[in-house]
Amino acid sequence: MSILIDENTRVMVQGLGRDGSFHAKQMKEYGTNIVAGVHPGKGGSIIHGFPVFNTAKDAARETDPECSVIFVPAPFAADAILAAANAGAALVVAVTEGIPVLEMSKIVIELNELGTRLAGPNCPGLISPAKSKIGIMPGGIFRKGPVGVVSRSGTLTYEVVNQLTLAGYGQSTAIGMGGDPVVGMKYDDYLELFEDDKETELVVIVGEIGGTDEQDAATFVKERISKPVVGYIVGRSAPPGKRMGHAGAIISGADSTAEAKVVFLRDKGIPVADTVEQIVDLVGERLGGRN
Amino acid sequence: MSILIDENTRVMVQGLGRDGSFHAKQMKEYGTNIVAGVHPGKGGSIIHGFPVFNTAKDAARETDPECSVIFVPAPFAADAILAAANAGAALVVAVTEGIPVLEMSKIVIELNELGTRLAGPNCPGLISPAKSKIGIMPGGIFRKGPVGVVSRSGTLTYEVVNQLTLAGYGQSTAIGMGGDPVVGMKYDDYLELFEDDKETELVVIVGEIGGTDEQDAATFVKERISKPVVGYIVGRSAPPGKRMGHAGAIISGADSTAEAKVVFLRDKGIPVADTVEQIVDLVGERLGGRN
Amino acid sequence: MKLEEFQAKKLFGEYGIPVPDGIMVTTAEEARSAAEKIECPVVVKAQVQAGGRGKAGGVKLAGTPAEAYMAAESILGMDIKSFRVERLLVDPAVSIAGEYYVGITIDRRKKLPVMMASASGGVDIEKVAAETPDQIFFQDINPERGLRSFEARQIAFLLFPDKKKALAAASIMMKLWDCFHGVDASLVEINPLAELEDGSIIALDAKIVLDDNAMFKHPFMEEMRLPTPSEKKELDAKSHGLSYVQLEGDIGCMVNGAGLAMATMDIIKHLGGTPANFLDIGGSSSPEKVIHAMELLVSDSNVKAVFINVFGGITRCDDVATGLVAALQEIRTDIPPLVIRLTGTNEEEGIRILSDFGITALKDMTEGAREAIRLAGEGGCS
Amino acid sequence: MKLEEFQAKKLFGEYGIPVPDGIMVTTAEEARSAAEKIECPVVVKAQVQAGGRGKAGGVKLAGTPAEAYMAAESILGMDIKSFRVERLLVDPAVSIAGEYYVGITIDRRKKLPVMMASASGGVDIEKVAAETPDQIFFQDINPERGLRSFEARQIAFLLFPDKKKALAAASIMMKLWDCFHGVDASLVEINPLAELEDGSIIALDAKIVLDDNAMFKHPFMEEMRLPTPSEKKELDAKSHGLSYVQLEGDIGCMVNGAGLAMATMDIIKHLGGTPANFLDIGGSSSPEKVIHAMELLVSDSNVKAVFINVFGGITRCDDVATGLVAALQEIRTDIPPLVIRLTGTNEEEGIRILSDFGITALKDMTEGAREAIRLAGEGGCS
Repeated sequence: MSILIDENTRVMVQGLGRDGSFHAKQMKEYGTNIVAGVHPGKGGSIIHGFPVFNTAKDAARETDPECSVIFVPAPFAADAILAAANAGAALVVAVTEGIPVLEMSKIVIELNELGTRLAGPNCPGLISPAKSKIGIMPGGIFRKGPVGVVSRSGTLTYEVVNQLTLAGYGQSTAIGMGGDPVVGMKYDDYLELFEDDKETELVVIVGEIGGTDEQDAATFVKERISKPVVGYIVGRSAPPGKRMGHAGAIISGADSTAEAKVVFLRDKGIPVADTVEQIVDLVGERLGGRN
Repeated sequence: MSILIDENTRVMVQGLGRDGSFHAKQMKEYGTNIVAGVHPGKGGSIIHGFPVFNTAKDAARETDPECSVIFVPAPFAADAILAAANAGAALVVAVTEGIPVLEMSKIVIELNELGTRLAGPNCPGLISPAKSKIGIMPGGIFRKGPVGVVSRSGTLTYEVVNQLTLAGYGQSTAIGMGGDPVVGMKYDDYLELFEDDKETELVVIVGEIGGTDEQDAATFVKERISKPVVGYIVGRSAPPGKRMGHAGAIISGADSTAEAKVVFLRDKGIPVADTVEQIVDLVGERLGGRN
Repeated sequence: MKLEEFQAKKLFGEYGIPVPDGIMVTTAEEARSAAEKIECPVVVKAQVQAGGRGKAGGVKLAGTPAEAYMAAESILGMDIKSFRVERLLVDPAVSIAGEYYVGITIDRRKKLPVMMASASGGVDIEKVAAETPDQIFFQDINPERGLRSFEARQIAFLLFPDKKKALAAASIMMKLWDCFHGVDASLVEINPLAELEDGSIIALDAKIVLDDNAMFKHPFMEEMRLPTPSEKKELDAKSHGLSYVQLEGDIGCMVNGAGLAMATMDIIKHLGGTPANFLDIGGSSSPEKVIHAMELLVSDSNVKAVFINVFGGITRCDDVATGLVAALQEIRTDIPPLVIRLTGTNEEEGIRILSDFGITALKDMTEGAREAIRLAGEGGCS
Repeated sequence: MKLEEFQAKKLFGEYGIPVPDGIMVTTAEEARSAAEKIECPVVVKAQVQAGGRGKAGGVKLAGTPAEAYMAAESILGMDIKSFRVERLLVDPAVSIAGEYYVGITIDRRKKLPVMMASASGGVDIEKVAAETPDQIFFQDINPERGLRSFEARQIAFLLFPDKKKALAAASIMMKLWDCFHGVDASLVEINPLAELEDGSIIALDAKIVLDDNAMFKHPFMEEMRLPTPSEKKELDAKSHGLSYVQLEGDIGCMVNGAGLAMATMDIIKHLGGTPANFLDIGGSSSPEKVIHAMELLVSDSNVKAVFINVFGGITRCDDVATGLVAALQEIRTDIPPLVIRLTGTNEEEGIRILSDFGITALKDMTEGAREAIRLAGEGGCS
C-alpha cells in the first residue's frame, strides 16, 4: 500500500515542453505507468513511448488516465488543471510555479465539485517509492518503507528524505504539497490518507513560516490521527514581512512565525525537530530503532 | 393538500416599492402568511402589519421565512433572488419582468446548489386557493378544487381559471411559471409535484409558441404522470420570428410553433383544447362531469 | 434587438475577433470610393436583418470601383424578405479555403449558453442541424465560469487538425464568448468562419441579437438600433408601455397580457377572422395607454373592427372601463366599430360604466371575437 | 508587490472608489504649489510601504501653502521603519465624522477571498482583530461569482444604519472587489474608510498588495514598482532567476530551493552563526546564475564567509559542480572563504570535480554550517 498512487496508477502528462518532456522520461524510467501525454498540436505523435493528444479530453477517451501531472506554463496551467479534472482525472499534480492565487482560488471550487484531488501547484509532486513517482522528485534518494512524508517544500523534502533513507527509514509515500498560498490538498488531507494506509507507520510533516497550515495539521492530528507524527518547521531565522521564495512563506501575523508553529505543534503533542538530523532521531525513537 | 404553498407557508416580500407594497397587502388580505418584508433602508418599520428588514439575511434570522416573493426592479432582481436563496428560502417567486437572460442563467446554477426552487421570473406567481397566494394573481377568480394549472402566461391563466371556476372546477394550485427564456421550475417540475399531491386530480398545462418546454412536458407526462393532463397552446396565429410580448414567445425553429406543439402533445396522448371553452369541456370529461 | 452585419462586425472587432476591414455605405457613390480605399476586388453586401441575402442577389463581387458602384446601385432599394436595403457593407474580397460555423446562444432547456460549431459552415446551420446533426459540435458554457480555453480547444481541434489554425479558432471562440457575455447577447454567430488561402481564420459574416432585457446595462447600444418602418411603430408602442406587432388582417386587437392576446388572435382565426395585430396593453389601465393603443390600431388602414379583450385581474374592470371611456372621449379621429369584452374583478361595475357611456360590453371572449368578425365583414361602418 | 498610498488611491479612483483629490510630490516646493492648487488645509503624507506613519511624524496637517512647504521639508528624507521618505502625497484635509475599515484578502484556509469590515477603523486592524474580534465582520467571497450586492449590503448595514451611507459603503465594497479582482491583488485595504461630516463616505487611505504571480497579466503595473535600495537588489536578483533577501548577518548563503535555504539559515542560527541573506538559486545550475549569485553575496560587505548548500535532486551534483567551477573561474573579485556542501544525485562525481579544482566539498549540511561559522569567526581571510 501507499497513498494516492501506486504502480498501477494510470498517468497522463500535460505540457510536453522541455521540462515536461524531461520529467516524463524520468517518471517513465522510475516505473510510473504513463499512458498519455497532452500537448496542443502534438496530437498523434509518440513521446517516450506514450501517445500524445491535443486535448486532455481526447487522452481521457483513448487511455483513461486516473491522474494527470501538469507541466504547463503558469499562464495556462489553471486551465490545464481544469481540463484534466473535467476529463475525469481523480488526482491532478500541478508542478507549475507562478499560477496567480486568484485563479487557484477559483479552480479549487470546481475541483471540489468534480471530486478531483489536487496536489500543488508549485510542488515537486509525490512518490510512492519503488511503485510510481509523479512530478519532479529525484527518485534515487527514496526507498520503500513505513514513513509518510508531507512537506511544503521541494529540496528540503529531498534533504529530509535522504537522511531518512540513509538512516534506513524508507517511505510509503512522500509529498511536496506546494508552497503557494492556495494549494489543493493540505497536511490534513494527506494525514487522513496516511492514517488509513496500512504501510504507513509514522508521518513526518515538514512545515515553514507563513499561514497556519501546520497548526491546522496539528489540531487535526490531535483529533483524528492515531499514528505517530513528527514535525519540522523551517524559517526561524526569517525576518517578518519578507517573502522567502515560496509565495506562501510570508509571515503575516503572529501565528505564522516558525516559533508560533513549533509551540503549537508541541502543544498538540507532536514532537518537533530543530534540525534535519533530529527528524531522523525522532523517527527512530518512534519506530523503535528499526532500520 | 396543494403544491409548494399552503396556509402555513411563511412568506417574505422583497421590494416594497409601489407594486410590492400593493401586492403584499393583497396577499395578506387573501390570507397569505407574510412574516417579513425586505427593503434596503426601510429596516425597522412595519408595513401592512409585518416587520421590514434591510436585508433578506436579517429577515431570515428574525422571522424564518420559507418562501420569498420578489418585486425588486429588474436591474436588482437577480441579486435579490440570490439574497433570498442564500438566506435560506426554499422557494422564491420572482414576479419581476425584464431580468437579463444571462443573469438568470447564472443564478439558476447557484439556486440548484442551494436547493432553492424558483418560480419565474416574469411570472404572476402561484396560488393555492383558500390557503395562500404568492404573487399578483387576482384571488377572487380562484376556487379550491381538484385541478392543477400551470401556465407560461398571466392573464391567460386567469381566463382559463375563471372559466374553470365558473364551470365549477376549482383548483388545487395554479402557477404562472413565467414567460422568459430561462425560468426556474418548468412544467415537468410542477407536474411531478402535482402527481404526488393528493388533492390534485387533473392538471391543465397552458403553453405558447417558443422553446420546446411543452414537448418536454408531454414527454414527461407520458413517462411519469398517471393523472390526466389537458393541454392548451396559444400562438397559432403568430407570425414566425416575432416576439409576442413574452420574451420566451419567439418562434425560433419548426419545433417551437404552436402547431408542432399541439401535434406533439396529442402524439403523447395529451388532449389539446383549441379554445378556452374546450379546456373546460376536456376537464369536465376527465373529471366525470362533476362540478 | 438584431444588429446588422456591419454593426456586429464592428463589435466583433472590438472584442478582437478578426473581421474584414470593410466600410458601411448608403449610396452607390460611397460604395465606389469605399472600393477605391479598400482595394479591389470587393464584396458589396446588403445590410438587412434577414438571411438568404446571397440567393436574393443582395451580395455582389466587384472587380473595380466602377463595378462596386453598379453593384451598389442594383442592391440599394432592393426588397429582401420584406426588408428594404438602405445600407451596404463594402468588404475586401478574400480567397476562401474553407467555411466553418460557430455560434453561441442560450439553451432554454439546459438554462445555459451553448456554443455550436461545425465544419459545414457558409450554409443555413438549421439545415445542417436537421439533415446532418452529427456535423455540429456542442459545448455547454457555465455562464459563471465562461468558456474556458480547454473547452474551446476541444472544439477547435475537431474543426482544424492543424495546430496553428486550431489555436486561432479557439482564440476566436473565446472572444466570441467574451462578446456574447460582454454585450449581453442572446445570439452571436459567425457563418462563415472562414479559413483563407493564407491559412488565417476570419469572421466573414457576423450576427448578433442583443437581449432586450439587458439593454439598460448598455445604453449606448440603443443607438445602434436601425429600425425598419414597421419596427419603428413597434418601438414607439414599446415606449408607451405597449407591446405591438403588426400583421396583415383586418381585426385590430387590444388585450391585457401577452398570453391572452395570443389566445384572442387564435380565437379570431379559429372563427374565420384575421387579426390585424398583436397588441398587449399590459397590466395598467391608464387612459393615456389606451389612447396610444387606439391610435396605433387606427393608423393601420386595414383595420375594419377593433376587439378590446380585457380580463380584469389585479387591474379591476371598473378602472379599465373608466380608462377606456376617458380614452374614447379623447380620441378625435374616426374609429372603427368596437367590440369590448370585459370580465374578471369588478366586472359588473365596469360593464355599467361602459353602458353609461353607450357601449355594450360582452363578458365572453368567443362571443366578442365572433362579433368583431361580423363587424369587420360588414366593411366597417360603426 | 506593495503599492504606495498614492498609487493605490489612483487605482481605487479608476475603479470608482471615492478618494481625496490629492497630488503626489517629491519636493517641498512641489508640496507648496500642490497646497495652493488643492486649497488649504491639506494633509502632507509620507509615501512609504510601512504602517504607523502618523506616529512616526510622517503625516502633517498644513493650514497654508507655506505650512505645507515646511511640513514637506520635515518629512522628506525621514526614515520610517527603515524606509526613507522620497515621495509625499498632498491631500485635501477633510472633516471626519467616523472612521471605518474595509479590506479584502485571500483566506488561505478557506482558499477564498474574504472581505473584512469594521466600525473600528483608523487603527491597526490586527490589533482590533486580536482584542475585539467581534468588531470585525467577515464576508466570504466566491471568486467565480464575485462579491454580490446583497452580500455587500449585509455588511454595509452593520456599519451604517443610515440607508444612504449604507448603500454608499456597499457600493465602495463592490468596487473594492472589482479592484481586487481586476488587478489580481492579494490585499486591498481602506483604513480608514471615512464618513465625512457632510455624510459622504470616502477612502482616506489606500493599500494594495499585488500578486506577483499575476503580474504577467498586468504588464503596465510593473511600471508602478518603486523599489527601495534593498528591494532593487532583490528585483535584480529575481531577473536572474534568483530569490534573494538581504539580512544583517555575516554568513552568505547560496542554496537550491526555498525550503532548504530557510533550513540552512536556521541551522546556521541554531549553531550560533548569523546568516547574511536568504538566497535561493532554484533548480538550474547554469554558471551565469551561480556567478550572479556570487556577485550578490560579494556585494554585501558584511559577508565574511559563504556557505553553498546544494542538494542534487533532478539537478545532478556533477552539473552543479561544473557550474560552480565555471563561475569561480569567471569571478574576478576577491571572494570570501567558501564552504561547499554537495549531496544527492551523482554526489561522488560532483565532489570529484570540485576536488580537481582544489575545493573540498562536504556532504553534511550541519558540518558545512559549522565550518562556515568558524570561517566567518576568523574574520574572513581565505
